[in-house]
Amino acid sequence: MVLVFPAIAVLISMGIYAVLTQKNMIRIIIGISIVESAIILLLGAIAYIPEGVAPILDQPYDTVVDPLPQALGLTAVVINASTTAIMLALVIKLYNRYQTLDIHEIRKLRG
Amino acid sequence: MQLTFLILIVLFCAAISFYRLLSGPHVLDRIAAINAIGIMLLTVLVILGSFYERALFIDVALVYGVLLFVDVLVMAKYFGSPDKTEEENQ
Amino acid sequence: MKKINFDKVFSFILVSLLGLFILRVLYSVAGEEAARFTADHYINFGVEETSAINIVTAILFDYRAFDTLGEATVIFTAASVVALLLPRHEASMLKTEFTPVVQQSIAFVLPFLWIISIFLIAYGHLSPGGGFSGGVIISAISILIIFTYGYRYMTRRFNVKKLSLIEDIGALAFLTIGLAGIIAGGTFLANSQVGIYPGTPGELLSGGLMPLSNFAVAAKVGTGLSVIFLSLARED
Amino acid sequence: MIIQDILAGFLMISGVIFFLTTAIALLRFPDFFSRMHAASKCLVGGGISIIFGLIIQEGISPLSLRLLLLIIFLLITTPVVGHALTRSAYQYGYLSEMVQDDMKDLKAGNDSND
Repeated sequence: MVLVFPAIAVLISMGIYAVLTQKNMIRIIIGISIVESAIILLLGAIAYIPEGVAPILDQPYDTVVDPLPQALGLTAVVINASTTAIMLALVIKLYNRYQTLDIHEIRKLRG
Repeated sequence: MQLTFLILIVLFCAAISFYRLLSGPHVLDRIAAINAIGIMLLTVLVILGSFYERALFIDVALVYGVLLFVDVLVMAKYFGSPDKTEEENQ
Repeated sequence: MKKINFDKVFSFILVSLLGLFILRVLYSVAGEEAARFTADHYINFGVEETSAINIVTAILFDYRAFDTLGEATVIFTAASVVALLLPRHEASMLKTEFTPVVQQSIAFVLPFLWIISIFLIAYGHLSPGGGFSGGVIISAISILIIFTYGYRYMTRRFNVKKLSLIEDIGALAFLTIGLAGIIAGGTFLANSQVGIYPGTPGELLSGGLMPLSNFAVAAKVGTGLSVIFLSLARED
Repeated sequence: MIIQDILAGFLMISGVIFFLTTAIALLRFPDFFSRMHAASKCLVGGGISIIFGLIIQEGISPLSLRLLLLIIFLLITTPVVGHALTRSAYQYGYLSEMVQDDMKDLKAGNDSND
Protein backbone atom coordinates (compact mmCIF):
# COMPACT_ATOMS: atom_id res chain seq x y z
CA MET A 1 0.00 0.00 0.00
CA VAL A 2 2.72 2.46 0.98
CA LEU A 3 4.99 1.23 -1.80
CA VAL A 4 2.53 2.07 -4.59
CA PHE A 5 2.67 5.84 -4.08
CA PRO A 6 6.37 6.32 -5.02
CA ALA A 7 5.70 4.31 -8.18
CA ILE A 8 2.80 6.62 -9.06
CA ALA A 9 4.89 9.75 -8.39
CA VAL A 10 7.79 8.40 -10.48
CA LEU A 11 5.46 7.48 -13.37
CA ILE A 12 3.78 10.90 -13.43
CA SER A 13 7.18 12.63 -13.28
CA MET A 14 8.53 10.44 -16.09
CA GLY A 15 5.56 11.19 -18.31
CA ILE A 16 5.80 14.95 -17.76
CA TYR A 17 9.58 14.85 -18.31
CA ALA A 18 9.00 13.11 -21.64
CA VAL A 19 6.44 15.74 -22.62
CA LEU A 20 8.84 18.56 -21.69
CA THR A 21 12.05 17.35 -23.30
CA GLN A 22 11.24 15.14 -26.29
CA LYS A 23 11.04 16.55 -29.79
CA ASN A 24 9.33 13.67 -31.57
CA MET A 25 5.55 13.99 -31.38
CA ILE A 26 4.97 10.25 -31.03
CA ARG A 27 7.18 10.26 -27.92
CA ILE A 28 5.17 13.14 -26.46
CA ILE A 29 2.00 11.07 -26.95
CA ILE A 30 3.70 8.14 -25.22
CA GLY A 31 4.50 10.46 -22.29
CA ILE A 32 0.87 11.56 -22.01
CA SER A 33 -0.20 7.88 -22.06
CA ILE A 34 2.23 7.14 -19.20
CA VAL A 35 0.63 9.91 -17.10
CA GLU A 36 -2.84 8.54 -17.81
CA SER A 37 -1.79 5.00 -16.84
CA ALA A 38 -0.32 6.37 -13.60
CA ILE A 39 -3.65 8.01 -12.82
CA ILE A 40 -5.49 4.72 -13.38
CA LEU A 41 -3.00 3.07 -10.99
CA LEU A 42 -3.71 5.85 -8.47
CA LEU A 43 -7.45 5.15 -8.67
CA GLY A 44 -6.79 1.48 -7.99
CA ALA A 45 -4.49 2.28 -5.06
CA ILE A 46 -6.93 4.69 -3.42
CA ALA A 47 -9.71 2.10 -3.55
CA TYR A 48 -7.64 -0.51 -1.73
CA ILE A 49 -8.37 -1.43 1.87
CA PRO A 50 -6.07 -3.79 3.79
CA GLU A 51 -7.31 -7.40 3.43
CA GLY A 52 -10.15 -6.33 1.16
CA VAL A 53 -11.41 -8.58 -1.62
CA ALA A 54 -12.49 -7.68 -5.13
CA PRO A 55 -16.04 -6.24 -5.26
CA ILE A 56 -17.69 -9.31 -6.78
CA LEU A 57 -19.85 -10.65 -3.99
CA ASP A 58 -20.64 -14.24 -4.91
CA GLN A 59 -20.66 -14.96 -1.16
CA PRO A 60 -20.73 -12.56 1.81
CA TYR A 61 -17.31 -11.14 2.61
CA ASP A 62 -16.19 -9.07 5.58
CA THR A 63 -14.10 -6.34 3.98
CA VAL A 64 -14.58 -5.33 0.36
CA VAL A 65 -12.53 -2.71 -1.48
CA ASP A 66 -14.21 0.50 -2.60
CA PRO A 67 -15.98 -0.17 -5.94
CA LEU A 68 -16.51 3.49 -6.82
CA PRO A 69 -12.94 4.44 -7.93
CA GLN A 70 -12.80 1.24 -9.95
CA ALA A 71 -15.86 2.28 -11.95
CA LEU A 72 -14.19 5.67 -12.39
CA GLY A 73 -11.05 3.87 -13.62
CA LEU A 74 -13.07 2.16 -16.34
CA THR A 75 -14.23 5.59 -17.50
CA ALA A 76 -10.61 6.79 -17.42
CA VAL A 77 -9.48 3.90 -19.62
CA VAL A 78 -12.13 4.69 -22.23
CA ILE A 79 -11.27 8.39 -22.32
CA ASN A 80 -7.55 7.53 -22.45
CA ALA A 81 -8.09 5.44 -25.58
CA SER A 82 -10.23 8.12 -27.25
CA THR A 83 -7.80 10.98 -26.61
CA THR A 84 -4.84 8.89 -27.78
CA ALA A 85 -6.65 8.07 -31.03
CA ILE A 86 -7.47 11.73 -31.68
CA MET A 87 -3.88 12.81 -30.93
CA LEU A 88 -2.51 10.18 -33.33
CA ALA A 89 -4.90 11.34 -36.06
CA LEU A 90 -3.71 14.93 -35.59
CA VAL A 91 -0.08 13.76 -35.80
CA ILE A 92 -0.82 12.01 -39.10
CA LYS A 93 -2.37 15.23 -40.44
CA LEU A 94 0.66 17.27 -39.31
CA TYR A 95 3.07 14.78 -40.87
CA ASN A 96 1.25 14.95 -44.19
CA ARG A 97 1.42 18.72 -44.16
CA TYR A 98 5.03 19.31 -43.01
CA GLN A 99 6.72 15.93 -43.75
CA THR A 100 8.36 15.89 -40.32
CA LEU A 101 7.62 14.68 -36.81
CA ASP A 102 9.92 17.18 -35.08
CA ILE A 103 7.88 19.66 -33.12
CA HIS A 104 10.49 22.46 -33.34
CA GLU A 105 10.54 22.28 -37.13
CA ILE A 106 6.79 22.69 -37.21
CA ARG A 107 7.03 25.77 -35.00
CA LYS A 108 9.69 27.28 -37.28
CA LEU A 109 7.58 26.80 -40.38
CA ARG A 110 4.69 28.76 -38.92
CA GLY A 111 5.87 32.29 -39.64
CA MET B 1 3.15 -21.18 1.74
CA GLN B 2 4.50 -23.08 -1.27
CA LEU B 3 2.42 -20.98 -3.62
CA THR B 4 3.94 -17.80 -2.14
CA PHE B 5 7.38 -19.23 -2.78
CA LEU B 6 6.37 -20.09 -6.36
CA ILE B 7 5.14 -16.53 -6.98
CA LEU B 8 8.39 -15.10 -5.61
CA ILE B 9 10.53 -17.26 -7.91
CA VAL B 10 8.44 -16.38 -10.98
CA LEU B 11 8.69 -12.67 -10.11
CA PHE B 12 12.46 -13.10 -9.75
CA CYS B 13 12.58 -14.56 -13.29
CA ALA B 14 10.56 -11.58 -14.54
CA ALA B 15 13.02 -9.24 -12.84
CA ILE B 16 15.94 -10.93 -14.61
CA SER B 17 14.14 -10.62 -17.94
CA PHE B 18 13.55 -6.94 -17.21
CA TYR B 19 17.28 -6.36 -17.69
CA ARG B 20 16.94 -7.36 -21.35
CA LEU B 21 14.01 -4.95 -21.67
CA LEU B 22 16.14 -2.07 -20.37
CA SER B 23 19.36 -2.80 -22.25
CA GLY B 24 18.29 -4.56 -25.42
CA PRO B 25 20.53 -3.51 -28.28
CA HIS B 26 17.56 -3.63 -30.63
CA VAL B 27 13.80 -3.09 -30.49
CA LEU B 28 13.08 -6.73 -31.23
CA ASP B 29 15.09 -7.81 -28.16
CA ARG B 30 12.88 -5.59 -26.06
CA ILE B 31 9.74 -7.07 -27.63
CA ALA B 32 10.93 -10.59 -26.84
CA ALA B 33 11.55 -9.52 -23.24
CA ILE B 34 8.05 -7.98 -23.08
CA ASN B 35 6.57 -11.29 -24.26
CA ALA B 36 8.48 -13.25 -21.63
CA ILE B 37 7.56 -10.86 -18.79
CA GLY B 38 3.91 -10.85 -19.90
CA ILE B 39 3.60 -14.61 -19.79
CA MET B 40 5.33 -14.75 -16.38
CA LEU B 41 2.92 -12.17 -14.95
CA LEU B 42 -0.01 -14.08 -16.47
CA THR B 43 1.20 -17.15 -14.60
CA VAL B 44 1.35 -15.08 -11.40
CA LEU B 45 -2.28 -14.04 -11.95
CA VAL B 46 -3.28 -17.67 -12.43
CA ILE B 47 -1.45 -18.76 -9.26
CA LEU B 48 -3.17 -15.96 -7.31
CA GLY B 49 -6.57 -17.05 -8.65
CA SER B 50 -5.92 -20.60 -7.50
CA PHE B 51 -4.62 -19.33 -4.15
CA TYR B 52 -7.73 -17.28 -3.33
CA GLU B 53 -10.03 -19.98 -4.80
CA ARG B 54 -11.79 -17.39 -6.98
CA ALA B 55 -12.38 -18.27 -10.61
CA LEU B 56 -12.72 -14.64 -11.63
CA PHE B 57 -8.97 -14.02 -11.70
CA ILE B 58 -8.74 -16.61 -14.49
CA ASP B 59 -11.07 -14.49 -16.66
CA VAL B 60 -8.77 -11.52 -16.13
CA ALA B 61 -5.80 -13.71 -17.06
CA LEU B 62 -7.55 -14.84 -20.27
CA VAL B 63 -8.22 -11.26 -21.36
CA TYR B 64 -4.65 -10.30 -20.44
CA GLY B 65 -3.33 -13.15 -22.57
CA VAL B 66 -5.45 -12.09 -25.56
CA LEU B 67 -4.29 -8.48 -25.33
CA LEU B 68 -0.64 -9.56 -24.91
CA PHE B 69 -0.89 -11.74 -28.02
CA VAL B 70 -2.39 -8.94 -30.11
CA ASP B 71 0.15 -6.40 -28.81
CA VAL B 72 3.24 -8.48 -29.53
CA LEU B 73 1.97 -9.55 -32.96
CA VAL B 74 1.24 -5.94 -33.97
CA MET B 75 4.66 -4.81 -32.76
CA ALA B 76 6.34 -7.70 -34.64
CA LYS B 77 4.58 -6.57 -37.80
CA TYR B 78 5.31 -2.89 -37.31
CA PHE B 79 9.04 -3.28 -36.63
CA GLY B 80 9.48 -5.88 -39.35
CA SER B 81 11.04 -3.59 -41.94
CA PRO B 82 13.81 -1.03 -41.50
CA ASP B 83 12.59 2.53 -41.28
CA LYS B 84 14.91 5.46 -42.01
CA THR B 85 13.31 8.01 -39.68
CA GLU B 86 13.43 5.63 -36.74
CA GLU B 87 17.22 5.30 -36.93
CA GLU B 88 17.83 9.00 -37.51
CA ASN B 89 15.97 9.90 -34.34
CA GLN B 90 18.08 7.56 -32.26
CA MET C 1 33.21 17.09 -23.69
CA LYS C 2 29.53 17.20 -24.34
CA LYS C 3 27.68 20.42 -24.04
CA ILE C 4 25.22 20.45 -21.16
CA ASN C 5 21.64 20.83 -22.30
CA PHE C 6 20.19 23.37 -19.86
CA ASP C 7 16.63 22.68 -20.97
CA LYS C 8 16.90 19.04 -19.90
CA VAL C 9 18.55 19.86 -16.56
CA PHE C 10 15.94 22.51 -15.79
CA SER C 11 13.05 20.19 -16.65
CA PHE C 12 14.62 17.39 -14.62
CA ILE C 13 14.77 19.62 -11.52
CA LEU C 14 11.23 20.84 -12.12
CA VAL C 15 9.90 17.32 -12.59
CA SER C 16 11.67 16.04 -9.47
CA LEU C 17 10.08 18.81 -7.39
CA LEU C 18 6.71 17.94 -8.89
CA GLY C 19 7.23 14.26 -8.02
CA LEU C 20 8.09 15.09 -4.41
CA PHE C 21 5.01 17.31 -4.17
CA ILE C 22 2.77 14.55 -5.58
CA LEU C 23 4.27 12.06 -3.11
CA ARG C 24 3.61 14.41 -0.18
CA VAL C 25 0.00 14.94 -1.26
CA LEU C 26 -0.58 11.21 -1.75
CA TYR C 27 0.76 10.31 1.70
CA SER C 28 -1.38 12.98 3.34
CA VAL C 29 -4.44 11.65 1.47
CA ALA C 30 -3.68 8.08 2.57
CA GLY C 31 -3.28 9.07 6.21
CA GLU C 32 -6.80 10.15 7.00
CA GLU C 33 -9.64 7.70 7.48
CA ALA C 34 -12.43 9.04 5.34
CA ALA C 35 -15.99 7.91 5.89
CA ARG C 36 -17.21 5.98 2.86
CA PHE C 37 -20.96 6.41 2.94
CA THR C 38 -21.68 5.70 -0.74
CA ALA C 39 -19.24 2.80 -0.93
CA ASP C 40 -20.72 1.23 2.23
CA HIS C 41 -24.20 1.57 0.79
CA TYR C 42 -23.13 -0.05 -2.51
CA ILE C 43 -21.35 -2.90 -0.75
CA ASN C 44 -24.06 -3.61 1.82
CA PHE C 45 -27.21 -3.18 -0.28
CA GLY C 46 -25.91 -3.44 -3.86
CA VAL C 47 -26.63 -7.11 -4.43
CA GLU C 48 -30.03 -6.86 -2.77
CA GLU C 49 -31.10 -3.77 -4.72
CA THR C 50 -29.78 -4.50 -8.19
CA SER C 51 -29.41 -8.31 -8.01
CA ALA C 52 -26.07 -8.09 -9.82
CA ILE C 53 -23.08 -9.73 -8.15
CA ASN C 54 -20.45 -7.53 -9.76
CA ILE C 55 -20.78 -4.22 -7.92
CA VAL C 56 -18.73 -2.29 -10.49
CA THR C 57 -21.14 -3.31 -13.24
CA ALA C 58 -24.03 -2.46 -10.92
CA ILE C 59 -22.63 1.05 -10.51
CA LEU C 60 -21.93 1.44 -14.22
CA PHE C 61 -25.25 0.20 -15.57
CA ASP C 62 -27.67 0.81 -12.76
CA TYR C 63 -26.80 3.50 -10.24
CA ARG C 64 -24.94 5.73 -12.68
CA ALA C 65 -26.13 4.53 -16.05
CA PHE C 66 -26.46 8.08 -17.28
CA ASP C 67 -22.69 8.58 -16.87
CA THR C 68 -22.14 5.44 -18.92
CA LEU C 69 -24.23 6.96 -21.68
CA GLY C 70 -21.90 9.96 -21.71
CA GLU C 71 -18.89 7.67 -21.65
CA ALA C 72 -20.17 5.79 -24.68
CA THR C 73 -20.75 9.12 -26.40
CA VAL C 74 -17.04 9.96 -25.92
CA ILE C 75 -16.03 6.90 -27.97
CA PHE C 76 -18.64 7.78 -30.59
CA THR C 77 -17.25 11.32 -30.85
CA ALA C 78 -13.66 10.08 -31.05
CA ALA C 79 -14.52 7.63 -33.85
CA SER C 80 -16.35 10.37 -35.77
CA VAL C 81 -13.48 12.86 -35.36
CA VAL C 82 -10.81 10.35 -36.43
CA ALA C 83 -12.83 9.23 -39.46
CA LEU C 84 -13.43 12.88 -40.36
CA LEU C 85 -9.81 14.01 -39.93
CA LEU C 86 -8.24 11.30 -42.04
CA PRO C 87 -9.56 11.15 -45.59
CA ARG C 88 -9.17 8.03 -47.67
CA HIS C 89 -5.71 6.72 -48.64
CA GLU C 90 -3.61 9.07 -46.56
CA ALA C 91 -1.50 7.06 -44.12
CA SER C 92 0.23 3.83 -44.99
CA MET C 93 1.25 0.78 -43.00
CA LEU C 94 4.64 -0.80 -43.37
CA LYS C 95 4.64 -3.59 -45.88
CA THR C 96 5.79 -6.75 -44.15
CA GLU C 97 3.54 -9.71 -44.63
CA PHE C 98 2.94 -12.54 -42.23
CA THR C 99 3.63 -16.08 -43.33
CA PRO C 100 0.83 -18.64 -43.90
CA VAL C 101 1.75 -20.18 -40.53
CA VAL C 102 0.58 -17.06 -38.72
CA GLN C 103 -2.48 -16.70 -40.94
CA GLN C 104 -3.64 -20.27 -40.33
CA SER C 105 -3.05 -20.00 -36.58
CA ILE C 106 -5.05 -16.79 -36.38
CA ALA C 107 -7.88 -18.39 -38.34
CA PHE C 108 -7.77 -21.03 -35.60
CA VAL C 109 -7.74 -18.46 -32.78
CA LEU C 110 -10.53 -16.16 -34.04
CA PRO C 111 -13.56 -18.34 -33.00
CA PHE C 112 -11.91 -18.69 -29.57
CA LEU C 113 -11.81 -14.90 -29.26
CA TRP C 114 -15.49 -14.63 -30.27
CA ILE C 115 -16.41 -17.10 -27.54
CA ILE C 116 -14.35 -15.18 -24.96
CA SER C 117 -15.93 -11.87 -25.91
CA ILE C 118 -19.50 -13.19 -25.83
CA PHE C 119 -18.80 -14.90 -22.49
CA LEU C 120 -17.46 -11.65 -21.05
CA ILE C 121 -20.46 -9.67 -22.28
CA ALA C 122 -23.14 -12.13 -21.22
CA TYR C 123 -21.63 -12.75 -17.76
CA GLY C 124 -20.84 -9.06 -17.26
CA HIS C 125 -22.97 -8.79 -14.11
CA LEU C 126 -21.59 -12.00 -12.59
CA SER C 127 -17.85 -11.88 -13.25
CA PRO C 128 -15.25 -9.26 -14.18
CA GLY C 129 -15.92 -8.05 -17.66
CA GLY C 130 -18.97 -6.41 -19.07
CA GLY C 131 -19.65 -4.39 -22.15
CA PHE C 132 -16.41 -2.48 -22.24
CA SER C 133 -14.03 -5.45 -21.90
CA GLY C 134 -16.02 -7.52 -24.39
CA GLY C 135 -16.01 -4.63 -26.83
CA VAL C 136 -12.24 -4.32 -26.52
CA ILE C 137 -11.87 -8.02 -27.37
CA ILE C 138 -14.16 -7.56 -30.41
CA SER C 139 -12.00 -4.67 -31.60
CA ALA C 140 -8.91 -6.86 -31.05
CA ILE C 141 -10.49 -9.38 -33.46
CA SER C 142 -10.83 -6.71 -36.13
CA ILE C 143 -7.23 -5.53 -35.51
CA LEU C 144 -6.00 -9.11 -36.00
CA ILE C 145 -7.99 -9.47 -39.23
CA ILE C 146 -6.58 -6.20 -40.62
CA PHE C 147 -3.02 -7.10 -39.70
CA THR C 148 -2.97 -10.65 -40.99
CA TYR C 149 -5.26 -10.74 -43.99
CA GLY C 150 -4.81 -7.13 -45.08
CA TYR C 151 -6.89 -4.00 -45.20
CA ARG C 152 -8.75 -5.01 -48.37
CA TYR C 153 -10.05 -8.28 -46.91
CA MET C 154 -11.42 -6.41 -43.91
CA THR C 155 -13.14 -3.72 -45.97
CA ARG C 156 -14.67 -6.32 -48.29
CA ARG C 157 -16.49 -7.84 -45.32
CA PHE C 158 -16.98 -4.83 -43.06
CA ASN C 159 -16.38 -1.36 -44.38
CA VAL C 160 -16.57 1.79 -42.30
CA LYS C 161 -20.20 2.44 -43.24
CA LYS C 162 -21.36 -0.96 -42.04
CA LEU C 163 -19.41 -0.64 -38.79
CA SER C 164 -20.82 2.84 -38.19
CA LEU C 165 -24.30 1.46 -38.78
CA ILE C 166 -23.74 -1.19 -36.09
CA GLU C 167 -22.42 1.52 -33.76
CA ASP C 168 -25.53 3.64 -34.35
CA ILE C 169 -27.74 0.61 -33.70
CA GLY C 170 -25.91 0.05 -30.41
CA ALA C 171 -26.43 3.67 -29.37
CA LEU C 172 -30.10 3.55 -30.30
CA ALA C 173 -30.54 0.30 -28.39
CA PHE C 174 -28.99 1.86 -25.30
CA LEU C 175 -31.33 4.87 -25.57
CA THR C 176 -34.33 2.57 -26.06
CA ILE C 177 -33.32 0.65 -22.94
CA GLY C 178 -33.27 4.01 -21.17
CA LEU C 179 -36.79 4.75 -22.36
CA ALA C 180 -37.97 1.49 -20.80
CA GLY C 181 -37.26 3.04 -17.40
CA ILE C 182 -39.61 5.92 -18.20
CA ILE C 183 -42.32 3.56 -19.44
CA ALA C 184 -42.12 1.56 -16.23
CA GLY C 185 -42.73 4.71 -14.22
CA GLY C 186 -39.27 5.93 -13.19
CA THR C 187 -36.64 8.27 -14.57
CA PHE C 188 -34.53 7.90 -17.70
CA LEU C 189 -32.34 4.76 -17.53
CA ALA C 190 -33.97 3.67 -14.27
CA ASN C 191 -33.44 -0.03 -13.77
CA SER C 192 -33.77 -1.44 -10.31
CA GLN C 193 -35.64 1.54 -8.81
CA VAL C 194 -38.73 0.55 -10.80
CA GLY C 195 -38.14 -3.19 -10.36
CA ILE C 196 -37.74 -4.52 -13.91
CA TYR C 197 -37.32 -8.29 -13.58
CA PRO C 198 -34.76 -8.47 -10.77
CA GLY C 199 -34.36 -12.25 -10.88
CA THR C 200 -32.29 -14.09 -8.30
CA PRO C 201 -28.72 -12.89 -7.83
CA GLY C 202 -26.17 -15.21 -9.40
CA GLU C 203 -28.25 -16.43 -12.32
CA LEU C 204 -27.56 -15.56 -15.94
CA LEU C 205 -30.91 -13.81 -16.46
CA SER C 206 -30.94 -11.38 -13.59
CA GLY C 207 -30.26 -7.75 -12.92
CA GLY C 208 -33.13 -6.39 -14.95
CA LEU C 209 -31.96 -4.59 -18.08
CA MET C 210 -28.28 -5.05 -17.29
CA PRO C 211 -27.44 -7.85 -19.80
CA LEU C 212 -29.24 -5.97 -22.58
CA SER C 213 -27.37 -2.75 -21.92
CA ASN C 214 -24.12 -4.74 -21.73
CA PHE C 215 -24.73 -6.03 -25.24
CA ALA C 216 -25.61 -2.55 -26.52
CA VAL C 217 -22.48 -0.97 -25.01
CA ALA C 218 -20.31 -3.84 -26.31
CA ALA C 219 -21.59 -3.33 -29.88
CA LYS C 220 -20.88 0.36 -29.53
CA VAL C 221 -17.39 0.08 -28.04
CA GLY C 222 -16.23 -2.75 -30.31
CA THR C 223 -17.30 -1.14 -33.55
CA GLY C 224 -16.18 2.32 -32.39
CA LEU C 225 -12.62 1.16 -31.66
CA SER C 226 -12.64 -0.82 -34.93
CA VAL C 227 -13.59 2.33 -36.86
CA ILE C 228 -10.80 4.25 -35.11
CA PHE C 229 -8.23 1.62 -35.98
CA LEU C 230 -9.51 1.20 -39.54
CA SER C 231 -9.16 4.94 -40.09
CA LEU C 232 -5.67 5.11 -38.56
CA ALA C 233 -4.24 2.15 -40.48
CA ARG C 234 -5.10 2.62 -44.10
CA GLU C 235 -2.95 0.51 -46.37
CA ASP C 236 -2.51 1.42 -49.98
CA MET D 1 -3.76 -37.56 -2.16
CA ILE D 2 0.00 -37.97 -1.72
CA ILE D 3 0.41 -38.93 -5.37
CA GLN D 4 -1.59 -35.87 -6.37
CA ASP D 5 0.61 -33.57 -4.29
CA ILE D 6 3.82 -35.11 -5.57
CA LEU D 7 2.70 -34.83 -9.19
CA ALA D 8 1.57 -31.21 -8.76
CA GLY D 9 4.80 -30.26 -7.00
CA PHE D 10 6.90 -31.94 -9.68
CA LEU D 11 5.06 -30.07 -12.45
CA MET D 12 5.36 -26.73 -10.66
CA ILE D 13 9.07 -27.17 -10.01
CA SER D 14 9.69 -28.11 -13.63
CA GLY D 15 7.72 -25.02 -14.73
CA VAL D 16 9.84 -22.81 -12.49
CA ILE D 17 12.99 -24.37 -13.97
CA PHE D 18 11.68 -23.61 -17.47
CA PHE D 19 11.06 -19.99 -16.48
CA LEU D 20 14.54 -19.69 -14.97
CA THR D 21 15.95 -21.07 -18.23
CA THR D 22 14.06 -18.39 -20.15
CA ALA D 23 15.36 -15.62 -17.91
CA ILE D 24 18.97 -16.81 -18.02
CA ALA D 25 18.78 -17.30 -21.79
CA LEU D 26 17.48 -13.76 -22.25
CA LEU D 27 20.26 -12.49 -20.00
CA ARG D 28 23.27 -14.43 -21.27
CA PHE D 29 22.86 -15.55 -24.90
CA PRO D 30 24.85 -13.55 -27.46
CA ASP D 31 22.44 -12.83 -30.29
CA PHE D 32 18.72 -12.49 -30.97
CA PHE D 33 18.06 -15.82 -32.67
CA SER D 34 19.62 -17.93 -29.95
CA ARG D 35 17.68 -15.93 -27.34
CA MET D 36 14.42 -16.59 -29.14
CA HIS D 37 15.37 -20.23 -29.63
CA ALA D 38 15.55 -20.75 -25.88
CA ALA D 39 12.84 -18.31 -24.83
CA SER D 40 9.99 -19.36 -27.11
CA LYS D 41 10.18 -23.02 -26.15
CA CYS D 42 10.70 -22.52 -22.45
CA LEU D 43 7.90 -19.96 -22.12
CA VAL D 44 5.36 -22.48 -23.44
CA GLY D 45 6.81 -25.21 -21.26
CA GLY D 46 6.91 -23.12 -18.10
CA GLY D 47 3.44 -21.66 -18.34
CA ILE D 48 1.79 -24.93 -19.26
CA SER D 49 3.62 -26.91 -16.55
CA ILE D 50 2.64 -24.51 -13.77
CA ILE D 51 -1.00 -24.29 -14.90
CA PHE D 52 -1.21 -28.08 -15.28
CA GLY D 53 0.19 -28.49 -11.77
CA LEU D 54 -2.50 -26.15 -10.48
CA ILE D 55 -5.16 -28.21 -12.28
CA ILE D 56 -3.92 -31.42 -10.64
CA GLN D 57 -3.88 -29.74 -7.24
CA GLU D 58 -7.38 -28.33 -7.77
CA GLY D 59 -9.26 -31.38 -9.06
CA ILE D 60 -12.30 -31.03 -11.29
CA SER D 61 -14.05 -27.70 -10.79
CA PRO D 62 -15.13 -24.64 -12.85
CA LEU D 63 -11.75 -23.09 -12.06
CA SER D 64 -9.79 -25.98 -13.55
CA LEU D 65 -12.00 -25.90 -16.67
CA ARG D 66 -10.99 -22.29 -17.26
CA LEU D 67 -7.36 -23.20 -16.62
CA LEU D 68 -7.64 -25.86 -19.33
CA LEU D 69 -8.98 -23.20 -21.70
CA LEU D 70 -5.99 -21.01 -20.82
CA ILE D 71 -3.60 -23.89 -21.56
CA ILE D 72 -5.11 -24.38 -25.02
CA PHE D 73 -4.85 -20.66 -25.68
CA LEU D 74 -1.20 -20.48 -24.60
CA LEU D 75 -0.39 -23.59 -26.64
CA ILE D 76 -1.73 -21.95 -29.80
CA THR D 77 -0.55 -18.38 -29.42
CA THR D 78 2.96 -18.44 -27.95
CA PRO D 79 4.67 -20.36 -30.82
CA VAL D 80 2.93 -18.04 -33.29
CA VAL D 81 4.37 -15.01 -31.52
CA GLY D 82 7.87 -16.52 -31.53
CA HIS D 83 7.60 -17.35 -35.22
CA ALA D 84 6.40 -13.86 -36.15
CA LEU D 85 9.10 -12.14 -34.07
CA THR D 86 11.92 -14.21 -35.53
CA ARG D 87 10.59 -13.80 -39.04
CA SER D 88 10.37 -10.03 -38.69
CA ALA D 89 13.92 -9.95 -37.28
CA TYR D 90 15.09 -11.80 -40.39
CA GLN D 91 13.23 -9.40 -42.68
CA TYR D 92 14.62 -6.41 -40.82
CA GLY D 93 18.13 -7.67 -41.43
CA TYR D 94 19.01 -7.90 -37.74
CA LEU D 95 21.26 -10.88 -38.37
CA SER D 96 24.31 -12.31 -36.73
CA GLU D 97 27.07 -14.22 -38.51
CA MET D 98 25.49 -17.19 -40.22
CA VAL D 99 27.15 -20.29 -41.54
CA GLN D 100 24.35 -20.94 -43.98
CA ASP D 101 21.31 -18.89 -44.97
CA ASP D 102 18.58 -21.15 -46.31
CA MET D 103 15.96 -18.44 -46.69
CA LYS D 104 17.92 -16.21 -49.05
CA ASP D 105 16.31 -17.63 -52.22
CA LEU D 106 12.89 -17.54 -50.62
CA LYS D 107 13.26 -13.88 -49.72
CA ALA D 108 14.44 -12.98 -53.22
CA GLY D 109 11.42 -14.80 -54.69
CA ASN D 110 9.09 -12.83 -52.44
CA ASP D 111 10.66 -9.55 -53.48
CA SER D 112 10.34 -10.31 -57.19
CA ASN D 113 6.66 -11.10 -56.75
CA ASP D 114 5.86 -7.70 -55.27
